[in-house]
Amino acid sequence: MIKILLFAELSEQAQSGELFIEAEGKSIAAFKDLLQKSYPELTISEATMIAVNEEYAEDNYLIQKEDVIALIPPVSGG
Amino acid sequence: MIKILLFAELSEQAQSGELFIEAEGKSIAAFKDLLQKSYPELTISEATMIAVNEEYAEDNYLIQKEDVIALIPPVSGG
Amino acid sequence: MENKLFLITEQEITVQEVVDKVSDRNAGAINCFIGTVREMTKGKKTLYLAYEAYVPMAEKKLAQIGDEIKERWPHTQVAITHRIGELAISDLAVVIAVSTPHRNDSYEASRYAIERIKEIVPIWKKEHWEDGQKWIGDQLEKTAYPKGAPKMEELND
Amino acid sequence: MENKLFLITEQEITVQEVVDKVSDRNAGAINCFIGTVREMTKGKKTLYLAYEAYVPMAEKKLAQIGDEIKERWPHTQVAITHRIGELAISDLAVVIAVSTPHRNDSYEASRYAIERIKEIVPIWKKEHWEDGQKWIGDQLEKTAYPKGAPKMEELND
Repeated sequence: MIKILLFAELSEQAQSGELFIEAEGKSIAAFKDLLQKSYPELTISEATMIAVNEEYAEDNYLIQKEDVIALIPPVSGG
Repeated sequence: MIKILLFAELSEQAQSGELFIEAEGKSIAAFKDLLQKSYPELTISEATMIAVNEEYAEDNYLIQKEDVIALIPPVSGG
Repeated sequence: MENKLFLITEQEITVQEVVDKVSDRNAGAINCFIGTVREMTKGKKTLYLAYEAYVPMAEKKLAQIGDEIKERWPHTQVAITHRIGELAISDLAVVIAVSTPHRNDSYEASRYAIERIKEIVPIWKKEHWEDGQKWIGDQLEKTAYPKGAPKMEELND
Repeated sequence: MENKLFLITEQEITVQEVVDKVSDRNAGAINCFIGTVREMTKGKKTLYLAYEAYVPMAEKKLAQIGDEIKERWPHTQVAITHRIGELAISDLAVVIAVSTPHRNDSYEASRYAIERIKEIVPIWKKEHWEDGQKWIGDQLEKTAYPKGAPKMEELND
């Protein structure tokens, strides 16, 4: 199981700051699809970036066993 | 006699922060000429601005009895 | 660890503390940008804000912005502190300090920093108004540059 | 009178003090520009600086710059403190704080202020190097605008 960190709107929608999902070996793109199907209450879009181990990941990155994934909705700091 | 305030390089050249000169009724342009002739040690140029009563004056302004004149060499604050 | 150059904190930010981090004998200019909580936005009254961050990643991304700045404007020092948690009107949300030998660079580098923060740093703002609340997203409404960096002309709109 | 918005002082400048003067519930941004004493300029080592001012006129001219800014950028607050006397390396010579509703204006108004200071405010700097000293003049080497005000494009060189 891969650990998924949620923030802002997404953590409110999931009523939790983290989720666990079976996603090892999946590409980021496939992972986003799977997550959206498993949790339809989450607002996941083109604009939702994925971070792997605190760094933005490309769509074709393949998720590894120990990765920590974070969903990054459009940011609004500053 | 009109009171003339000097700053920076000019006050060092005059060895004083002020001078008095007979200049009532003169234009600023005529006053600059007169001052330069009376005090050849002063560096007075096109770039030397004249302030009357703490405001920059035009060349054709006529100096009044109670005016306080200041020579403003090119500024370098900031 | 409050003397980190790139810091996410729940504490009030002191401007002088951030400025002191970029003090440099060969700096002639320090630009300090402070983002504060504004009460009225387009006629709507904000009561308070809440900021949330993915803290370790946010500090890394702030440091990345510092690296990008040093590459574009050599001999520059950068420090950025962003506050999270609940903020009241007029509270300081972010303080960016940039020291450079010459003043123009300090303005340009500082402006670059705030634009990049709004693009790549995982921090989110929730507005609380009298009649509701909302997580704010995508204020820039433009392309994100998660890995690379935009050109200056892209920042000037 | 240390809470004057436009101040010439012989005391050390505290950044926070100047910033606090422009705090405003409807400001979303404060830009604070700090001019500091740089040690090396074109390979020449400065030991210290001395600033002299025609104090009452200098404060009036700083206030005029504030008025010009408010006319160009509405809903802006401005405070400027300039130090005079002997300053050591890294000392703060000038602090300009500008608060505006939106951030871009804070950068532009601040940059306008520092350029105008170098044009119209009667303050003079004397550099003291290892091998001599000199009153610095006409750093901008361009037209003075004693009464009117330059256009922004004239500031951008």
